[in-house]
Amino acid sequence: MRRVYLDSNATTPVRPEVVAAMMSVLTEHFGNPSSIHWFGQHAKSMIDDARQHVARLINAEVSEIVFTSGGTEADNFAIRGIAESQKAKGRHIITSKIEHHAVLHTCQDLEKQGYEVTWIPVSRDGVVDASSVRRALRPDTILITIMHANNEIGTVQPIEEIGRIAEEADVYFHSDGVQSTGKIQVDVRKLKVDLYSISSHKIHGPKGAGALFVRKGTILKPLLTGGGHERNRRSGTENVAGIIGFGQAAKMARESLTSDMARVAELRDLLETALKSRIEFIQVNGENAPRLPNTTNIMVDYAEGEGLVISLDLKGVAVSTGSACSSGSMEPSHVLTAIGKTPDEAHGSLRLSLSALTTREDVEYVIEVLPGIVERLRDLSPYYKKV
Amino acid sequence: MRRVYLDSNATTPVRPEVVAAMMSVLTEHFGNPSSIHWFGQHAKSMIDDARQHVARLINAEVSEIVFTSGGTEADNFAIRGIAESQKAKGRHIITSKIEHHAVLHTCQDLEKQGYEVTWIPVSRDGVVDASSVRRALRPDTILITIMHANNEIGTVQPIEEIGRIAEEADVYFHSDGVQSTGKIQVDVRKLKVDLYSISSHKIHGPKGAGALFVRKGTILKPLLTGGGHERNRRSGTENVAGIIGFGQAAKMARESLTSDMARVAELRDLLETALKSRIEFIQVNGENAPRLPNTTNIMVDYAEGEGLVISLDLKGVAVSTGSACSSGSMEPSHVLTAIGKTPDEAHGSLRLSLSALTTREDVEYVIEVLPGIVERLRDLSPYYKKV
Amino acid sequence: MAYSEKLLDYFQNPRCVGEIPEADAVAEVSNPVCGDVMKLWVKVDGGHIQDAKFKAQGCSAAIATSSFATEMLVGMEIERARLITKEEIAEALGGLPASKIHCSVLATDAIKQVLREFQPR
Amino acid sequence: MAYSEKLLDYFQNPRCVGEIPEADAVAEVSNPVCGDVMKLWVKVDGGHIQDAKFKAQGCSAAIATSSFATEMLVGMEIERARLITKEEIAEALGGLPASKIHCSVLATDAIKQVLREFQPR
Ligand SMILES: Cc1ncc(COP(=O)(O)O)c(C=O)c1O
Ligand SMILES: Cc1ncc(COP(=O)(O)O)c(C=O)c1O
Repeated sequence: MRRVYLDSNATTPVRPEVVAAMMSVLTEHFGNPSSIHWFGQHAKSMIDDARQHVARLINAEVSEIVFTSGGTEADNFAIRGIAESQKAKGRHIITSKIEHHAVLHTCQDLEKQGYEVTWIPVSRDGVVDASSVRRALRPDTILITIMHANNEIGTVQPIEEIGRIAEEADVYFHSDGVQSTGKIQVDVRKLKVDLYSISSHKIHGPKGAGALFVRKGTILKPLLTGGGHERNRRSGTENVAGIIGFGQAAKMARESLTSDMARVAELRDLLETALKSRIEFIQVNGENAPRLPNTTNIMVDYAEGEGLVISLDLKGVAVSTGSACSSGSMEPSHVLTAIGKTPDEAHGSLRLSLSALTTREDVEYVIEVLPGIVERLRDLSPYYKKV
Repeated sequence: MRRVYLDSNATTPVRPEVVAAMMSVLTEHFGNPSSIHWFGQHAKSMIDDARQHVARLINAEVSEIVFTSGGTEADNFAIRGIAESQKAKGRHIITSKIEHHAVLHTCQDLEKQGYEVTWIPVSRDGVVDASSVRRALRPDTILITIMHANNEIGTVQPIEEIGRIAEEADVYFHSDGVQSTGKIQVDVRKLKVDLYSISSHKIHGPKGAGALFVRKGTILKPLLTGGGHERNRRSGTENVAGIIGFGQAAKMARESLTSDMARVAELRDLLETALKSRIEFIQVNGENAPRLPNTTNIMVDYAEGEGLVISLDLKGVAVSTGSACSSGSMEPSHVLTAIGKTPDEAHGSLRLSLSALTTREDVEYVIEVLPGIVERLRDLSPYYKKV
Repeated sequence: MAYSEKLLDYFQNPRCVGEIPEADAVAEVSNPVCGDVMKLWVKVDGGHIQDAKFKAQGCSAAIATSSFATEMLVGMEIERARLITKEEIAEALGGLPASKIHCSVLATDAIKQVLREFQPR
Repeated sequence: MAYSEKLLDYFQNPRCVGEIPEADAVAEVSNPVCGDVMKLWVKVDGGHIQDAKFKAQGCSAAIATSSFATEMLVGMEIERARLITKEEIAEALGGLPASKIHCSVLATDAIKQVLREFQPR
């Protein structure tokens, strides 16, 4: 069966060059970077290289990159780390209503521990208004955490503006950059973030590696204590193969970002335009907002998302409905609810997300098969009347 | 140059079969296990298999295995998780003086947060007396955490006995099994532990994967919150390649444990006997205690550990002095101090640790080169007088 | 895939789809949590269900279980139909993932309601 | 390897090892933290150090820096020897990892003490 993968916001295929780099670690350079002998020192120097690649991707300094086990750990580390280190100063946190679960559930957990969280709403197009962040500031605010790009609908938030507000107010600012990194230009200096989360597997690297950018001077309590790895910021024997793969992926993402994403945007636009013209009663979520070049989230009336995903899957096409992480749950997506959709509407959403490895043929195949699938499901619906 | 690796307690070479299993994930089965389409479900089923292999290695049920990013995270998760979930009951923790830094520094961190920690001493041979654990129990004790086997000197602790004491007292019992697993038989039912940490890279799997055994019914606050992975115990997209490698390594460790370790013990004994007969003024630490079959830790008078390690390294032999994690630090090993060594003595320690992949030739090479190295360094010492 | 072949077949090729214009009873039920909807039409002849048809909007499990349950009804004694359980449906379709068990409730709810319609007890 | 070739050479093939039985001054210093020890013997002739020898027990960096510093001393004016710094030694050996900087202090401490021995100021 032909297989088409359009679920790149969930995870991406690993680039062959990344696999090759990891291979050399797994077969030869297996040393523990903490060991002072040749095996260890060689592994250490490979990690140093990888750190440089990751730092350059977001314009950080190498000493500001702390490797983690992924985006979720980076988010937890940033938020819990500041909450702990700043609790003498205050216990108020500002975040948005459309954060990934790694931020959302962590903030909710802190609420249970006595922190106060202000949940900033978003526009119908899925964008936070920076001035509402400013208005939410209080003397006891210790952290603003607002994602750079949303994983479900791809909307890009005004991070630079919020960064200026945070700087003026002298409040730590974290941004979850898991979806933005590798898809749009990221410059942590320009964004004025103090903390920025990245995940390897969203940029054609392996799962299980990620990083937190920690601006020099940021006071952050470690989440994992032990051997004092990562300059005492994150203990635990380094996932050397994963980090080396992540480094290679970061290098390649930086080198080809502009050209890759121009092509991806073109394919995404082709897909969106074709689907809109071939299927009636659909809407694109976040259509009028600044969006990632690779993501389209459509709402299909008179059909249900999971049914669409399974039907597409049976034709070899991988996409998702709502966020990948909550696939086990029946609750409507909190992101779609936040942009004003009813639960019914939210249940009919479909996310198609492309990557640098997506081809025109992939997109054309989906354009070919999806209208028939929607038609079939709608014919089963008691509410749908052909016009 | 001939390269001999005798630093297996720091990390182990990855078995070729493990690399092959990981390859198939990295090249083909890159799906996100949370995705409901084919790519995701295939990855999910591979993780289920790996979980079974890890569970069988320690006689756990599959639902009791929570994958983590390694041993350090497993230790932090167990200790911080119980500390948080039980704090209404009490804030007293019992541990030993010879724990790995992942436990030691985590307990010290909890001390700063208002928990009280009793540090149980060990005998001159490096073993905890179970009855001193019993005596340390208090009505507000919420956790006992005592490692199964020590990473530096290889001594095995009376976990089964402590397990009975913990059960009687109805106190949660965690054991750091990172060094024991794969080297001696581990049966979490027999040991009566509630929590048990394992790390993939110590059993010929990749770095960046580990597991915490969490006995059914154990109330443990998650360390990482987010998408609710691992039955809500540990959020974060799974390190699929790492976990699959870990599973393969666990499978192989279980299948050949008895025969591998009999051979390893023989080689270790050969090494120890030969070194003792060829080098004067050396002692084996923990010699009279139950010990791991693969570890020997010797104290070399009139020489310093790092000098020995570097000298061996220049001859292609990788070993370590003290714990790999503290190689940056100048402090004498807390383990050697705990067994009554002076700082001077502790600085002359050398750890040689074998694995299933160690050959007789490896050991013979070390027996050949080490005496000359010791001799050379002693000739430089102002204190050494030839007898 | 977490679903059985049989379930996927009923999702892909659902039996008994449609409406019965002169039905003896019609029921419409929905699941408030996930928003799935099922509408069920039956024609009754004596103590038997002579014909049954359904329409549904929902996930693959909801559509498959609705179709399967409707097909079961055709020709069935009413007394037997009252006894249909969600477990019976789920098992006949080769089992359901834990998170999808509630989908089969949609069909049993519809059956209960449709029977109540024309013969209240 | 975190060490330079040159440092490793001085560790592997240390120069000026030994004792000077009729030394003009002897110093013995140790590092209380890491336990490294160095003993230094010098023979002085007028304002010059005529000969110097050392023994040391310690890590590779301690041995290499001790040897290198002792070698520097031979033939050196005493006034110049007073000016030797740990940075000078570390740099000449191609740099030291941050955690090993303290090792070069051992040699400068020994030099300071040995000079004080026979010509206190
Ligand atoms: C916006 C966002 N943040 C965080 C994460 C979590 O990262 P990871 O999958 O590496 O745990 C994801 C991915 O699921 C994401 O899309
Ligand atoms: C006894 C012990 N516990 C915990 C750890 C930490 O495990 P990891 O290296 O997977 O972080 C180690 C290894 O360094 C160890 O030897």
